[in-house]
Amino acid sequence: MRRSVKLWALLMALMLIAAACGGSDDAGTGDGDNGDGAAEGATLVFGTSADPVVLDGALVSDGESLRAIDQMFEGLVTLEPGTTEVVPGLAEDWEISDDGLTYTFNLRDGVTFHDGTEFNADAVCFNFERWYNFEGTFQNPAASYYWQTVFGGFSDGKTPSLYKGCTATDDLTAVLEINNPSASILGALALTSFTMASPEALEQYDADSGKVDADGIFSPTGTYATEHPTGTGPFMFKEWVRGDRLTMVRNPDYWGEFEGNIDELIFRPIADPAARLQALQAGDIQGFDLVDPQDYETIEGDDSLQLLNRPAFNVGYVGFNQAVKPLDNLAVRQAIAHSINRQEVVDAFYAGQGVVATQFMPPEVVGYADDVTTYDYDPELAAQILEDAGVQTPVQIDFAYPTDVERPYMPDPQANFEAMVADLEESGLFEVEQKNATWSPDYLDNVDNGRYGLYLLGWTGDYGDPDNFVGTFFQTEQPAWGFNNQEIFDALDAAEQETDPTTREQMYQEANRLIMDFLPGLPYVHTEPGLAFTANVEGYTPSPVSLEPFSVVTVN
Amino acid sequence: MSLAQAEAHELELEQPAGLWKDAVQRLKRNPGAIIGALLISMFVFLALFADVITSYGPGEQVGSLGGNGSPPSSEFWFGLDKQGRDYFSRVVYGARLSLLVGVVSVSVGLSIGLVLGSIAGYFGRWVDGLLMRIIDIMLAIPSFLLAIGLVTLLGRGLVQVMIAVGATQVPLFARLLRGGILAQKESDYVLAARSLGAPGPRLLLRHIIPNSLSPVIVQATLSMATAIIEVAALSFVGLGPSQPGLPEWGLMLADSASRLEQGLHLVLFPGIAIVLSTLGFNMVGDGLREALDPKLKS
Amino acid sequence: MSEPLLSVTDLEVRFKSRRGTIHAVNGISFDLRAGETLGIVGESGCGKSVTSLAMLGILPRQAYPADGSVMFGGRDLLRLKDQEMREVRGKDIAMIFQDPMTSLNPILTIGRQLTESLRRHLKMDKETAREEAVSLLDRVGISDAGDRLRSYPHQFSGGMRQRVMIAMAISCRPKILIADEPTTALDVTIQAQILELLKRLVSEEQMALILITHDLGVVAGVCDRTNVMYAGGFVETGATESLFATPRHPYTAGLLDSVPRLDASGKQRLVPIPGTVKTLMEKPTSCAFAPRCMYAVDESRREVPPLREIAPGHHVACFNPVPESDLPQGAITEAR
Amino acid sequence: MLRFVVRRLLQLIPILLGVSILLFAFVRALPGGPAIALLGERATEESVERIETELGLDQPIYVQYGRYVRNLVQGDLGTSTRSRQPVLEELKQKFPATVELAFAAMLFAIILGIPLGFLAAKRYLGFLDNASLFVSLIGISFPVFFLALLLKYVFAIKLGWLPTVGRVDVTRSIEHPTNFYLLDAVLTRDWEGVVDVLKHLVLPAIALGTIPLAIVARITRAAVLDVLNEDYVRTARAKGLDPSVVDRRHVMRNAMLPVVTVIGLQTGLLLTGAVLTETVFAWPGMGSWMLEAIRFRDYAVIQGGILFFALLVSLTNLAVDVSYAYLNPKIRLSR
Repeated sequence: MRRSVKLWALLMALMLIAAACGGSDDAGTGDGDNGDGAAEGATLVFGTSADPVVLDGALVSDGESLRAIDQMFEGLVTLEPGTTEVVPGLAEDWEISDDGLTYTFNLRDGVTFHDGTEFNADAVCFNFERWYNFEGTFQNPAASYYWQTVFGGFSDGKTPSLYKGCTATDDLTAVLEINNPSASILGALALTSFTMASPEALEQYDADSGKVDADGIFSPTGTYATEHPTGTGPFMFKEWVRGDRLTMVRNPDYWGEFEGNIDELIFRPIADPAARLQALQAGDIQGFDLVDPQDYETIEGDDSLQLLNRPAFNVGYVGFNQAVKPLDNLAVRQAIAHSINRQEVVDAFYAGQGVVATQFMPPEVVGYADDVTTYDYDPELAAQILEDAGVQTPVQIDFAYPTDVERPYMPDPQANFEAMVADLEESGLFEVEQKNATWSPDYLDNVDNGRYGLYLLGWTGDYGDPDNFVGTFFQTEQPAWGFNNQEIFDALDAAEQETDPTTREQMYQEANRLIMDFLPGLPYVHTEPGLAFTANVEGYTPSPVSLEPFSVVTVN
Repeated sequence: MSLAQAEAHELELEQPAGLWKDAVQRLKRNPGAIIGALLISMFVFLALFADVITSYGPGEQVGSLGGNGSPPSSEFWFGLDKQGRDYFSRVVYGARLSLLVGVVSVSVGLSIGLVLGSIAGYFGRWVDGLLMRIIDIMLAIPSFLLAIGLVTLLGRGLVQVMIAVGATQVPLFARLLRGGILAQKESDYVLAARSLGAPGPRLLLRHIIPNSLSPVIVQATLSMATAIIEVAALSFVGLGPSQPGLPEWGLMLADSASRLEQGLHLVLFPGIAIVLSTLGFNMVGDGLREALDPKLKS
Repeated sequence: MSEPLLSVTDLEVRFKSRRGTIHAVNGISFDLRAGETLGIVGESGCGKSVTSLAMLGILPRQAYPADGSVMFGGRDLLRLKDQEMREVRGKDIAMIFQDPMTSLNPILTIGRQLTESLRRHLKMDKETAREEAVSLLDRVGISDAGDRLRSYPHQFSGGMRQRVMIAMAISCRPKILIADEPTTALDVTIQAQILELLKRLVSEEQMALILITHDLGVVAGVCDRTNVMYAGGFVETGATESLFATPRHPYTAGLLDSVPRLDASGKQRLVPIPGTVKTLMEKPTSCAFAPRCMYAVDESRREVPPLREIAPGHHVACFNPVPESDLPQGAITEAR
Repeated sequence: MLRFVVRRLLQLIPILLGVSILLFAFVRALPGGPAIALLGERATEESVERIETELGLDQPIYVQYGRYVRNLVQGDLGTSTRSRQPVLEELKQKFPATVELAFAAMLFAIILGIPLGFLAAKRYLGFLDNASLFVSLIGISFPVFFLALLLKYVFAIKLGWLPTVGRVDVTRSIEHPTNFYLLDAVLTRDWEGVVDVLKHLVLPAIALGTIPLAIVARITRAAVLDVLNEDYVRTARAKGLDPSVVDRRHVMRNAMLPVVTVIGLQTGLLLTGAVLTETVFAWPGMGSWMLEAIRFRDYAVIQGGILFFALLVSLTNLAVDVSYAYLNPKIRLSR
């Protein structure tokens, strides 16, 4: 310790000066060297809520992985930006056979993967066959969730599969055959899970290999999904340092136009929402998703920032578990619906970005019925209903909400919960036993096993199809809802099979009316989830299903 | 004849005071301890008379919902939070909660620690070895992770959180007491008492434990400070007590963390409350340590 | 008689404490000539150590030299700036302390601590300093000095550590050596060896030695002259033989009576001096020993007795010195 | 000395085994499981069972523990259910981040703490002494996360001098031979990178280092006060050595002994603070990783991560004892 006290102080001063002077250059390090004006070759840093799991579309279902894959991969079909309307992607056009069992796709010519290999019908069938032949942990629902939701089983035949086969009749024509008709196949193919990967890269970096440890636990070992994702998209993979950043660069020989000026796109995980907002304010990032509605006012008030909203594509609802007495009594359910002031909750905690829901689907989705029964806030009517039904008041009910979770349809569960409980108890008709648990895994576990009477939950659609909403909730008997209503089950089954669009829409509208009369739960909000950007970012088009390419974005 | 000798010389001249009398005397002369005691009594006062001091309940919605609450005003000294509740009363009721948490968790840690420590210290041999290994294991895991683990295990009710925080203090108290007992066991007066046939357990309870208590008391005061911070920290990472609308400082701070820009007061007031209450306990703890330290030079 | 090497006049030292100022040394004066050995003896707490520390200017933080002068080499050490004083300390005046167990730095090698003053004062380079250190250790009687340099203090016995302390002190050939209770912490056999070593070195180097102790036996064996100190002041000074033979101050006599005499015949009753030294919160205005002294007279309680010469080279500060007749077995009867 | 180290390492084994058993039991006792955590709203009865069989969670508990220990011994900490990465791979990323932050915090605490403590002791009971005592008391009472928030708000958001998040500016690509970014930047002579990493380190290190700073200052003050009263310091002054030599060679070297012990213990406690600091500064370290793992019931990560934490804490304690023995010849030569 050969230093006199003076030396200690000197060393410390040096360190601080180095740090401080380093900061003198432009504080916002994000936009790097190019200064103002729609300069060429911009860099955009986007704050994500977490690291992607892996960069292989077929093996993920979490939002952050899908966002990254959307930038680097494309499917046969895609959605019109900002809508859920299916438009041509890598397939210029397609024909569907009369019996709805064969889909013929005519592919775009001259498209290459990032590794230079050619995109053709063989590549399309290679991808489909790959998904169909998944085994081991790849069949795990957390991985190939969408294949199982859309196509059902795999080649091992454990569960029946919609997928029959894929043949490349010629270089640019791929024919897909399915075992029975399904109207939602086309919409589903726009999903990120069905984007096309380069067969060459899949094999070279052994995307499907894995090791099985002594107890049969299979874990993937290939480096395709972590270091060499190769698609046809506008951006190419450059580098991924887990926990730090995922860097993608512009694909020089992209087949489509590349309207934006982003050369380097960086996703940086910032788990804490507060830290994300502060990073944006300080200019360390230029945008982030999942904005807490409480911050809408802040962002709109700050002219160096801008707030964009996704069209509503979710529903927040109060679930009624009819297995729990007295929720099996329709009158009680109706009284509850009339005793909750949904408008006040939406106004208070959704900062004007939410609209009161009338049914279990957002308006944009086909099959939305304008004339479903509605339940306006009217405590006297609720009292009347209970009295007519001869129900003793106050009715004992239990009501639960999840802690430490934020969902677009429920940014602050505790705030919603407290307001709703206040409404119920003020009406004098109900005595509420308050319950809560940590979102994952306890709360969801309790809901799925029907341990709660009333509970706060919701759903964000995956693709623009009514089956993905009401189908998922009410097509089969589930402990969470605790009811067995064959009329609803049959209506939804029939609607799903119907291929003619207009009849299909009417059938879903009828189903919605049926559901809202039966009132298995109380939908209360559709939100337009918010994204925040710095003011110099233009062209970002929010989409209901969060399919938002950065290739159209310009940074000035 | 250094000053210390002179001082000690004089102290002896005044009639010899007992350890406690002497300690109190020293405490009175220690400005830090006095300030600390004032801070603590302020918070105890706030906690006891919260309902009298504040004109609104902590959960009572007085202002408009939503937005970022409103800044401090003449009517609401600390302003309103985003649920439109009077922030001043929430901070005051927060004092009641923090002191409660502090007291309960320290007594949990203290009692379990005392039991473990005295068993280990008194019986020794393999009992001591085993217990000390368990303590080593608990100390090997960073205390905050231990607390997080326990809260996740026991659930996030207020009682469970207090037990979890208390449990992280157990190794500290166990080791302190064991050390005290081992030191006392060899001391002459114990050997003398034992040679006169005094039964072990009575000896342990009447003499050994009371005499090894002073370091434990110092640690208890300091642990009050750690407990308050630890609960606030648990709330900050979203694992604090989860009753809806609970006026817990850490939670209040965490909720407004992202709205520093406009809701700075929503972060400052609970934060400063935590600092002051912890400071109080730390100061008194320091004062006690100096006052009770027998060999202290002037 | 040569010019005095060191002359201390009216030295006063006080301590700042919470209860006010403690007057540790209240005006003492003495001279020291080259080669001379002066003993300063007195009970603990009488201010003898403080005097030595004041002379070297290394008083503890709360103490300060309030008055008087310490003339050495034509300069008053008390008025020197610290930088100048450091040239004197360890070079011209060196000091040895009481407890060898704690007076050496536990984590530095003996060699390192030995060569420190050599390199500081005599600007020796590492090598020569090492050789000098080896020869110093030989001179103080430590065998195979060569590899002893690399060992640490805790590997040495008390006696050997004191020898190292002495080697350190004399390393720069100081003119004056102050030894503050050098043998108190050692057991008797080692004490004699250390004292012998000190006497030999003092004569070889022609150094002046101030030996501070409460042990009359040590003073008798080593010192040419002795000053007896009580409550911050000298009560009796003079040649050691005459002081021991004819102690004229009641306190000196009392001290001698409380020491077992080898030559005493038959049963010998040791008579302790009643009472204890009172801490002085202000400058004494009367004879400090009066409350414990059976020879005390009214004057003793009103004025501070000055040092008067009552025999050639033998001074005493007492209004009613012990008469010749009572010596040496002057029994002091029980306190009345 | 070697025998001492080996004996201490052997002692570690039962402790770490004990920790691993405790962790295994703790993880299995946690309510819910990884399956639901992964699937969220999409979980259904069979999908949960499917995942649990995949992960072998349906096998009897002793079989699971047998597998866990067998893998552990081979250095296989299992795979994270959330990121599907082997835990060891993620550890290579996360561990250096936390250690680099902890090291910077400790350096900050030492560089300021020791001189502060030393000056306070030299001006004992003076103004500086009382002031430093009071400031260090406040330092100890300041919750890490509150300080982190304030620092970030003032220096990063309001003044914009320093970055708010992360370990390095994203647009800068630094090669990562060791994942200790500061070291990497220095190794690859990327001086701009060094400044950038330093800029990212300053605020989190100060937030995390304030409590250790307060403690180091107090311990240094107490230690220096003790040493100043020692006889050998008086001997040194009696030798006429310059005050700076006396302070450095005699006072500080002896005062460092207790200070080193405290620094060692503090490093263990730093890991606790890291969890909080990492959340506020989005620092991709072990702290935030553990938090997520517990929330997602990522068994392998919880077990591997906390076990690694325990190993780290035990090794720091061992390093403290070794350095104490090295610094103090009495102990060094007596082993």
